Amino acid sequence: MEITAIYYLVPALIMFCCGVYGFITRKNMIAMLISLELMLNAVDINFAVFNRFLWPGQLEGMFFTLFAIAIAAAETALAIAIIINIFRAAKNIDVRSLNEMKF
Amino acid sequence: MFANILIYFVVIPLLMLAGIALCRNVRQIRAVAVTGSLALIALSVVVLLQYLDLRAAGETAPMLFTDSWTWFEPLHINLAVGVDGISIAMLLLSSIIVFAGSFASWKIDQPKEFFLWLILLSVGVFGFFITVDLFTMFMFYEVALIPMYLLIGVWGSGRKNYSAMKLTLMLMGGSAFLMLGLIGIYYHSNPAGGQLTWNILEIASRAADAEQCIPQGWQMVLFPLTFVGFGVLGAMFPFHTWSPDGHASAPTAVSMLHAGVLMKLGGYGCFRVAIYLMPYAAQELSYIFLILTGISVVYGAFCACVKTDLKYINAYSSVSHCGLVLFAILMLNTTAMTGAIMQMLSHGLMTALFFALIGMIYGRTHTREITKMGGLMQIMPYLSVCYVIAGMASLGLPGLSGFVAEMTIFVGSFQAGMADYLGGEGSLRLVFTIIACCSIVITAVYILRVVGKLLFGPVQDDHHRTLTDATWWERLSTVTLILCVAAIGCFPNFFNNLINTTFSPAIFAVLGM
Amino acid sequence: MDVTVPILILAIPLFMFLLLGLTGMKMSHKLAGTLGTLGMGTVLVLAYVTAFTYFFGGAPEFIDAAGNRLQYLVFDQTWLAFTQNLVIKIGFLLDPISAMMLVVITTISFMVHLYSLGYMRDHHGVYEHGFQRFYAFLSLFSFSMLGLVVAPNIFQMYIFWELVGASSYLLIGFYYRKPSAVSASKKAFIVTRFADLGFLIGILVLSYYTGTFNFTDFTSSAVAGMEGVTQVNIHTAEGILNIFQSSPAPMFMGASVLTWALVLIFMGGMGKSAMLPLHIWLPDAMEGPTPVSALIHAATMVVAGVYLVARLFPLYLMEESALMIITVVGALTALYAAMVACTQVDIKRVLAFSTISQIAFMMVSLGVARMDIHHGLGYMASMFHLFTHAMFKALLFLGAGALIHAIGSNDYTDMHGLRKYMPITHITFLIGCLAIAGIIPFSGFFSKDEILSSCLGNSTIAYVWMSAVAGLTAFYMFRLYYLIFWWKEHKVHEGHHAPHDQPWVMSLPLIILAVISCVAGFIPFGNLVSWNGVPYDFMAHFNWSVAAVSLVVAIAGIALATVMYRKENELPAKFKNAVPALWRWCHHRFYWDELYMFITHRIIFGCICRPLAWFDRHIIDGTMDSFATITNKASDAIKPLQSGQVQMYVWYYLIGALALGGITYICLL
Amino acid sequence: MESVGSIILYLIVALSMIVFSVAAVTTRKILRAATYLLFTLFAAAAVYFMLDYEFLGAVQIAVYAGGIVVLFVFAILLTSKPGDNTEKLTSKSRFLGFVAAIATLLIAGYALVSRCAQLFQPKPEMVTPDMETVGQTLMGTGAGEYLLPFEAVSVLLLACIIGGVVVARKR
Repeated sequence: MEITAIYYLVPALIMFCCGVYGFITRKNMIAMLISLELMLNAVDINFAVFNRFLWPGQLEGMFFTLFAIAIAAAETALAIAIIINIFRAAKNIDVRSLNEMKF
Repeated sequence: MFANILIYFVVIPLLMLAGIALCRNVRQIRAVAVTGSLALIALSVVVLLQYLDLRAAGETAPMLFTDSWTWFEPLHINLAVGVDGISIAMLLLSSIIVFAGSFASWKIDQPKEFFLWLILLSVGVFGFFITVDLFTMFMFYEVALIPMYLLIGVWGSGRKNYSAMKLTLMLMGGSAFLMLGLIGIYYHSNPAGGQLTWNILEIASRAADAEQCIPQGWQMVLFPLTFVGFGVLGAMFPFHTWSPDGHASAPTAVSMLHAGVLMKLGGYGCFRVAIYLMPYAAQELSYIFLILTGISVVYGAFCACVKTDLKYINAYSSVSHCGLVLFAILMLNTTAMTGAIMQMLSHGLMTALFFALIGMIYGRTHTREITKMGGLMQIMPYLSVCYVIAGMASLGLPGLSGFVAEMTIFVGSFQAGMADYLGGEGSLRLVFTIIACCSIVITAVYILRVVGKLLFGPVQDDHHRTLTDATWWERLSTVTLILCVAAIGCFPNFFNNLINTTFSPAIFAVLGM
Repeated sequence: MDVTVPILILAIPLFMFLLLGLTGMKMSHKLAGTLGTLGMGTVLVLAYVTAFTYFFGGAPEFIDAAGNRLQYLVFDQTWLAFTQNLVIKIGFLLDPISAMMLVVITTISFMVHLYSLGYMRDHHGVYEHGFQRFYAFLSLFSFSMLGLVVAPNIFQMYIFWELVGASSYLLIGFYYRKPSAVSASKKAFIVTRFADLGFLIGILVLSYYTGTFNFTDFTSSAVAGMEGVTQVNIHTAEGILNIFQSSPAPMFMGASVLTWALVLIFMGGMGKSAMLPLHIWLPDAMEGPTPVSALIHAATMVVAGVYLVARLFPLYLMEESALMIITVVGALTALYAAMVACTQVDIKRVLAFSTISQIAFMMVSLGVARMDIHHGLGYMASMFHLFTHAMFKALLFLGAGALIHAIGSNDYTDMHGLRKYMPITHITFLIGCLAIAGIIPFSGFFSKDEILSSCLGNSTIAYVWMSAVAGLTAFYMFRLYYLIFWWKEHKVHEGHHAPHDQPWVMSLPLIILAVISCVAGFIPFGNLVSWNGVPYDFMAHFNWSVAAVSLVVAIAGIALATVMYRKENELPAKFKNAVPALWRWCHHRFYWDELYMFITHRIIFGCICRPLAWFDRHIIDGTMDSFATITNKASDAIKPLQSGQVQMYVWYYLIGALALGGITYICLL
Repeated sequence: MESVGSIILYLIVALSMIVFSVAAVTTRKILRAATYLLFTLFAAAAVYFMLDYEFLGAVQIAVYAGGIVVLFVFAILLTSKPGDNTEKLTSKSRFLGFVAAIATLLIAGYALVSRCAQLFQPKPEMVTPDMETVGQTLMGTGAGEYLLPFEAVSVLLLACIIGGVVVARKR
């Protein structure tokens, strides 16, 4: 059995779908953030896989992943700061209670 | 740049803006406003005299004092200026009304902000009348429009938010059409393949040439766009409804400036852009707008007959009178067009007078319902006499401006109508001329109705008996306007010559006149 | 001729108007009144000098070698140039009728100025409120009327026509606190404005075809060698007719365009001269002060319509159908007004209707005049009647004013038997009545006789009809006379002074006018005024049979009035009960006012204005508002999409992304 | 043909990735979700190693597993009491989430299937990028080199630090 690109892509896709599912269903903001990370990782994997299998001589996919990780880290840090701030103000982190910014 | 005299029409108001911004009390603000508007009057008189001198010296260019400074090179946008008799008449009118308007708003709340916006508005107005570059013209047009929203919305009365919004949105809607039209004109300004231009004079100089004018197919598209665009501001039926509400809510000086000058921007624009640049389409399509404007003449008058709010009555009468302006422009006949410009002048002055008086009466009685007032002649004779004079001017009493303007329009329109009729080209013009003539009767009805109810008869409300007559600044404001109305009415030929020498023969060659 | 005098004739009243109007409030009443009267007196002298120079000076520009009167343009300044040819000029045309009108206007106006010095104050000598304003308006009116009659072109006439309308409006509404005066002034202005619409359109038609506004271009030809001098020439009018007939569309709706133009112009005259059906404003105009009624609504302004037709008379001669219309309108109006005058209670209204009727006489006289009937006698008769009528009607009105001033009421029911209390008024009023009734040798006899002769020349029907009206005139005037001065003894009410004659400023005009009414008939009018300037000796053509018949008719009318009204008796009541319907219709002026009220209020206001205003507010404005409403609604509808719920946004994003993906794939397939 | 070991390794990695990611979004205990996420991240790191991107795998473990998850845990501990369950999902929201996931799966799955031929190519040979290559590429300015994004990311991180401080600061 040859492990080809599809073998990596399918789990990544499932992971991504889990992320979608989680992001839509969960109301807890940290849980949503976790789902978000799942989606990000799924995409990262795709980048790496495509790079490795289709253009093995180059490093674009890898570096994209690298930067994505860095940005994800920054984003998560900031998001968590915001969440904690919200928690201070609203005493919970339910996303439904945060619709003050509509319209 | 500052060697050209015309630029000062924009510079002076800008200086006034700066001056008012630096003022610290209402006294200084008044001083700046009055000095500035006096300077503007002086400037327009100087321009008028120089213009007459140059014309007398045999200057035959369509516009004088022309100059042009590049503003945005890639799109050939210039600040191009130039005036002819019509623009000078309009400049005179504007400066007089700004002057009278500053006196009419002597006691306004928050004077600093008010005057800042008011002067900004007049920057737009003056800029509009001096430029001959379509883009710059449009820019000044917008500059004149926007302060209106704030002036009505902040200093107005009644349903001011609604009215301000309505007025601004409708005029903005009009200027959307207008902008499309202007851009269209720009892109077809030189079908022969030369450099595109926004300059009215350049485009107009080619308008008589079938090869080089704006292509006829495009004229048929662009003419309605520009005419409707300016027509909205000129209160053309059915786009006039901003006018009653807007005027009813606006503070006195704004009503004066708006009805007196801003509505003239519409008529002036219709003439200067729509007809001047696209004479072919003007001839082909005039019948549509002739019907609309003909309707607005009688329609406005009929509506004014049953209104009971003074400002509404006057706003509808403005619809009627401004309809007459556009109506006469569409006759495409020198006499009628001269009449249209005279009507602009005349209506500008007398409607400003009306609104000033209404503002003064409203400031005392706190009502504008004619049913709640009566016998004001006994209480405030000065204001009442002025009101009667304004009314007489409006219904066309000889010796006041309304008569000469209307008669010029009727004579010109009738000539155009008969020429059509006898030439077998249908009797539309003739019929609508006669319908428009009927407006003189209806005008008399509503003017006398108001005068009778408001000024004559017994005093309706005993609280009014203690009211005072006009103060000195109010007297100054009204006297200025009355003098101008009478000047036009008594010496019309001066204005007539000033205006009708400027109708370009080249354009009328296209129209077969 | 020097232009100073004509300019002064126009300028002095205008200056007085401005002076009194602007500074009157600062002046004392007496000063203002005196100034006004002096100003008018100066104008009177100047006008007399001008007229005298014109008629009797014998200068070559006024009268040619054959004795024909010429028209002389004293000055002519461009006022407004519409086109090369269509130019409104302000000028001064001196010809027989304008010279005659100068005399009439200044005389009556001066009398009224003088008279008002007494009239416009109460019994204690306190001046009425707005006395200065009154004199200012009188001056304005005099200016406008003088400008009207000397107009050398039709547009100047229209300008001053409007100005007299406005000054009449101001003077009728002089007592502006009285609602009835306000509505009367409004009515007068609007009705005449409506008529002026016709006038204006008529001017436009006429000037379009002929390319000129000048009267002399319509009717006269230039006299060689003298600038500004013209003579009435029927061939010029024929030339105008030719212009119309050779135009591409000489007919319009079955009548020739020239007829249309002339009838439309006549419509303006109908409005000003209160011809049926535009007469309704004149009786109401009596709300104004009585001197004003005498000046404007009896002697001068209301004859402007007659004057207008006379000005264009050669053109009217070209279109007999237009003259026919004038005759019919005039005849109907004469009878109508005379019938109504028989039943009115308010003495000023009786006089108003009598004015309408007499002006109708003048109109008929113009209508029946032809070149071949006694050389256009009707024209001369009309002008003659205009002249005499102005004098005796002003006399009657001023007399009525004296009565009203003394009694404090307009109704004859409050008067009765005044002949002993007010002898001067009595005598002068009687002279006025005799003059209007047409008793020899008072002036009305002569002018009315000319009119009737002219009618006879045209058609018997017109003659009989007008004679009957003349008889009716004698009847209602003497009815009025007897009811005021006889009928029964006057009862002096408790606390009232006995009525007495007026101060000399009021009596003097009465006496002067009475004298004029006595002698004016002997003026050789035909030598002075005729339609084409050719002198016409009417004494040589005097038709004694017509004169005798009219005298008999007049005496019959007077006799009937004497029988019915000299002493208090039952005859009037019996008569009234015999023909109740007729009496009621006459008393209510044939319900014309009600008809007009119905048309204006129900139809124009109710069925046009209000629906239009509603339409504007709800349909037009509603449409405009609905754009805003639709935008608002749409934004409200999509607003919940921005719920602030992040997960909803994810949904939208997801759906959008998936849809985009799907579409991409479909497109790639 | 792969070695059996690598196949087994792959199976373990793939299975743990699927299982833990499903678990991470379905568990009602938020701390557990974070833990499952950690495992998923490890699995992803393993994938990188299997693809010969060792540096990437190391970064994944260091940054994600070492940094982010710790942040998560801190946040969870700060915002919820131990033993707290998150709310129970309604069937409607679960259904909706399911639909969304399935729709994504279908569309993306279809994309995969339609490009099957390419995706079944065997793994080509590749020299594992050594640290020097990575470093050069990251610091170079030529084509296919990433100094500018690198600097941009560093600015971003700085901004993020400041932002985090500002946002979380006690007022």
